[in-house]
Amino acid sequence: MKNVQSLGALMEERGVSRRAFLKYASYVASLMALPPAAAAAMAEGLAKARRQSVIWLSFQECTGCTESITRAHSPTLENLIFDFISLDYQEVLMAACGEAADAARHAAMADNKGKYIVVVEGSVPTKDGGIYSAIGGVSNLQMLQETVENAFAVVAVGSCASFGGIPKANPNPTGAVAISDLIGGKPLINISGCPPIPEAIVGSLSYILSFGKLPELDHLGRPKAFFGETIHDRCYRRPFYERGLFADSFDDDGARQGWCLYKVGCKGPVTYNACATLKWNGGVSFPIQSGHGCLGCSEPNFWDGGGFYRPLPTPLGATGTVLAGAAVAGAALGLGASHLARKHQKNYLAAPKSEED
Amino acid sequence: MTSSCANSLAPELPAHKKTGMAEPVLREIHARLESFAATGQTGAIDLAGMPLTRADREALEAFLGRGEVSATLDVAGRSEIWETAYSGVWWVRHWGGDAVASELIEITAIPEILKTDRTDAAGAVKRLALTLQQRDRGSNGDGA
Amino acid sequence: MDLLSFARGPALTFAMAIFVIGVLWRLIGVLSLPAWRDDSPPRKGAPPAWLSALQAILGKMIPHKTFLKEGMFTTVNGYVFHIGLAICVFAFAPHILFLKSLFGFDWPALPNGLIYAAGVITAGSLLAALVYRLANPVMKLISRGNDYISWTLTFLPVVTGLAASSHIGARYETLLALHILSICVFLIWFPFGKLMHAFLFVFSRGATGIRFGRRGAQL
Amino acid sequence: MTAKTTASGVAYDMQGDKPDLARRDAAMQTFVRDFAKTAAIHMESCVRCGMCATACQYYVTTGDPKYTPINKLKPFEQAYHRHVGPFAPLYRLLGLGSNVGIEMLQEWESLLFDACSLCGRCTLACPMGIDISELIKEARHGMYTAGLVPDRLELMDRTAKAWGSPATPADDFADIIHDAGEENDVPVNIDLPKADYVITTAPAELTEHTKALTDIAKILNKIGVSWTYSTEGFEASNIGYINGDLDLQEKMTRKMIDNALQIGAHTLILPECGHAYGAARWEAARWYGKPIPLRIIHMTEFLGELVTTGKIKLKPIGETTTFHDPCQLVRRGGVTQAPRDVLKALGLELKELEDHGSLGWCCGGGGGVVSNTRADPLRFKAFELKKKQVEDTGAEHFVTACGQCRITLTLGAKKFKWDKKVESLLELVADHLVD
Repeated sequence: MKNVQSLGALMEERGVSRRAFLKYASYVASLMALPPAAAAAMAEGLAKARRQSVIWLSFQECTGCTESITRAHSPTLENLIFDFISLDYQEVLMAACGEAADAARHAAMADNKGKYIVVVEGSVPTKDGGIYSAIGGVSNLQMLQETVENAFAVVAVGSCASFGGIPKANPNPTGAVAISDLIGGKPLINISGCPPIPEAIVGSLSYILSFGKLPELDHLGRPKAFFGETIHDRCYRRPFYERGLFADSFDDDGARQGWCLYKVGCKGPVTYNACATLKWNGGVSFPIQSGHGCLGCSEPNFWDGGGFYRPLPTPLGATGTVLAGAAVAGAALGLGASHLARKHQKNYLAAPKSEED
Repeated sequence: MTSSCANSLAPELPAHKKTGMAEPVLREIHARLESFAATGQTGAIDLAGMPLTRADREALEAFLGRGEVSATLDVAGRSEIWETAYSGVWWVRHWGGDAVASELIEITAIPEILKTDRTDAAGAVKRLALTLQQRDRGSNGDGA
Repeated sequence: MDLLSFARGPALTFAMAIFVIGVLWRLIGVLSLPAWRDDSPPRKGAPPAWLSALQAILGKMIPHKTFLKEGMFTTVNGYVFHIGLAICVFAFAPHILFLKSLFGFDWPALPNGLIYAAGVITAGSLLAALVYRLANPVMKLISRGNDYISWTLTFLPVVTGLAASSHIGARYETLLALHILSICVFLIWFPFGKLMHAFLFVFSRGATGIRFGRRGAQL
Repeated sequence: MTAKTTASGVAYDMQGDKPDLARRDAAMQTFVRDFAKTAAIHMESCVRCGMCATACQYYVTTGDPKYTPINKLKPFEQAYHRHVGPFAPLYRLLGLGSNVGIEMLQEWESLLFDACSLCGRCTLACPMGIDISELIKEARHGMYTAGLVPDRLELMDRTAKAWGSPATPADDFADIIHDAGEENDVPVNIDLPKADYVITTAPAELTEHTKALTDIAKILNKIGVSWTYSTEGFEASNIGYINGDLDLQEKMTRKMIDNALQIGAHTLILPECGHAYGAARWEAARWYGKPIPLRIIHMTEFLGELVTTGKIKLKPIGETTTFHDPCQLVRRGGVTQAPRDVLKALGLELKELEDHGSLGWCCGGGGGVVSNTRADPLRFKAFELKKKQVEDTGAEHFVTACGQCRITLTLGAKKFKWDKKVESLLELVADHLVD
């Protein structure tokens, strides 16, 4: 058993002091907006924790989520996570392949029964027995169920795993579903986004490591620390929204002035994520800062929201034809009603049906 | 389209502009320092949690000034820690690579991270003993 | 499907369809009834019917001074919430986008601060109207279920709109969905209750305008 | 005929011996028949704002909310929604808006007849432009067929049917004219086979104001036109119009017009009577069924024409006066300027009432209210409004142009021991003709 030592002891062997834990904890606490005092407890928890076995499953996905977490921008800090966890199975990163890789997964599951964390990237096809995505002849569905069975917790990374994402978008040919639909009552964290913000993955995993429990989640299973506020609420262009200053196209004066992108389809008001505060690429920018509206990628069904450039207040669906039909129906009913009224007037005059009061 | 994609076209709340948010931070520091002086209750303020611009931080830093103690840590990247001109008010800046990863103001006798953990000390005891043993064995050998 | 997509999608489409059906049903149902023919010779110098109708439609905007002695509150408060509603509905950027998606053209919006203020004033004015309706013996006597339903369905979009814009009570997308759903109920009720006066006032005033205009009488 | 009270203590009269249900159905039938486009639009449009109450003299002077004009239409409104409105099938299917009951009709009788003079002030107050007064007139049709009108009005109705006038048998008409001619020493024409002008009368002239009969004769003689009174069609006050008796309204209309056409008149002059103007000038063509090849004008219009065209000259009086605008003539008839022209020609300085012209308060007795003794208390209440406004002007004269208004106001003055004489515009003109 290789995971018996505490992380503290493990790091000490490498000549890294407890100060590293404190610094890391201070960083994560700041990310997750925990009170600074929580950093000490977190550091303490981390130092005492065993090295966490993590099994990373990749299903119907694009590997963007893996790309996101491996491109950390505070490498000295964020990369510590790879010291704190034992990434026992990760198809993109692991050296082993084929049966050896699969053996590693099974070994990790056996060694850490009930303790390992399953990270899932991608959604799972369920149509036709789940044949649309398989690894070594094992369907994603089978692999998920088998791996999750004795896991401590599941972390769905990215919108595909969290909500079904693009594979689940209309017409969803593979019958893709979110991980939450397949794992019964297993503790689950959804870290949505396409891709998710790396700090959100790191922060959430660290929290579990330190405190041995899941962070506080919203109603969609997302950590409130990262998904507690909308893009719109924290957007630096918000004052323009309030003043009614909008870009009407991507190439007009409003766009050049950096005005609010609401009219060109920004989904910021209904999208919960930390892009506006943590930003991307080490705080360089985020979509709105780069001149494009938020796509709402961390929300369920974002791909079917009626179009990225369709302003939020516009109705979804083909209203034009429906309303034309309604107009014809209304006119017909109106003419019918007046015809009926005249007929009724005549009949009623001929012989009023004595009605009850 | 390509030309209008440049970042420079999208202005941000100018980093050089003061928002006045440094003021409430100073009030909080004062309140916490008062309570530390009176009861020994320590506290910390995470500057990342405040909507401060770069100018705000610079103003805050300049206002608090530098005191007698400063330290540089080389752990998981670099960290800078100094006591400000106000005793008991410490500025803690952690770097993660080239960027500031977190920045705190601690109101305490000495920031926790500067103290040596006894577990580390225990490890050091072993390492020191081992080193001494190796040295003594070596010098003995030399002497033999 | 989440609540917001339901509200923006099927609910809104359904509500708008009912609105269109109901409005045309009621308007055409009434306007296609046969009219009495008026063969009385018009007074010499009487304006043409269309002008009489137009004069009545516009002239009736301002009540005669003598009716304000007792009708001041009704008139002023009525103006306040009608103008307030008009500002909220037609001058708020998101609403303009909604209307643009239906009609294909837009117009400049007012700053949100003004809209919020108008919304608060409108809500207050509507509450005052309700209190007046419940407290004034005349209003109480002549009020029907229709009036209270119409009041509620007008008030709800205002308060859900204010709640959504100020994030009070629930998550924004939930509030927004509730706001849209309240509009849906409003639209569905609109043609069947007194809210329909928004269309009917033209015909109602116009008809009396034509009758009075022919006689050379002042409306 | 029986005078009764409803369970809630409201007095009502009832004619005939139809069972309750038949009575109710008769009312509903007539309500339903009356709805055409304009009435339907108006029934759809009420927003229940209560502004009409502020316009109604019976509400304003009593403060009783049941006198709110739109409330007087409740049974009519229920009939509309149940049988005519665009959603009527839904109403019947879902049992919405219960059918009108006999008790309701009984209770509403006094609201429709005692507490409404059809003055139409509410129409001007309605922000939706609903012609409430017209609707009340239509609702009276159903009440009449149900046999639910005040006995006094029904009596007038029967009299008019029997005599051709509610005031006097047609047989006596010629005598009344001759007597008046002798008494006032004015040559009169009656039953000439041909004439250009036919003069009609209202009950007021045939009973209390007989001098009016010779006043117009004097003026017509003066301008030298061919004119006549006519036994066959003298009655212009259309009691059917007021009572809701459409058969009578049509009959009276046809009789008067056919007679005038037979005489070959080009102009029919209506007496100083408000409702006569509404019935003959604006509604006659509807009952006549086609445009009427005859000029129908009100006495006041006629006088106005004579003074503005200079056909008559008047001796100036040189005092101040105020003018009571008869509702049917001014507010609902459009004759606002003519009486003012005549007053000016009489050299009277007009001191307008606070509410005048189309906004003037009703005398309180129109629409049959003055004939309906049951309504006396309400009528006298309403009179106080007018009295105050007249006193506020400080004018020496108090003139009007409607015999019914004159009677109502005189009764009011008597009741309150107010020594103000209500004068007739026609009489003033006749008395001040320059020879």
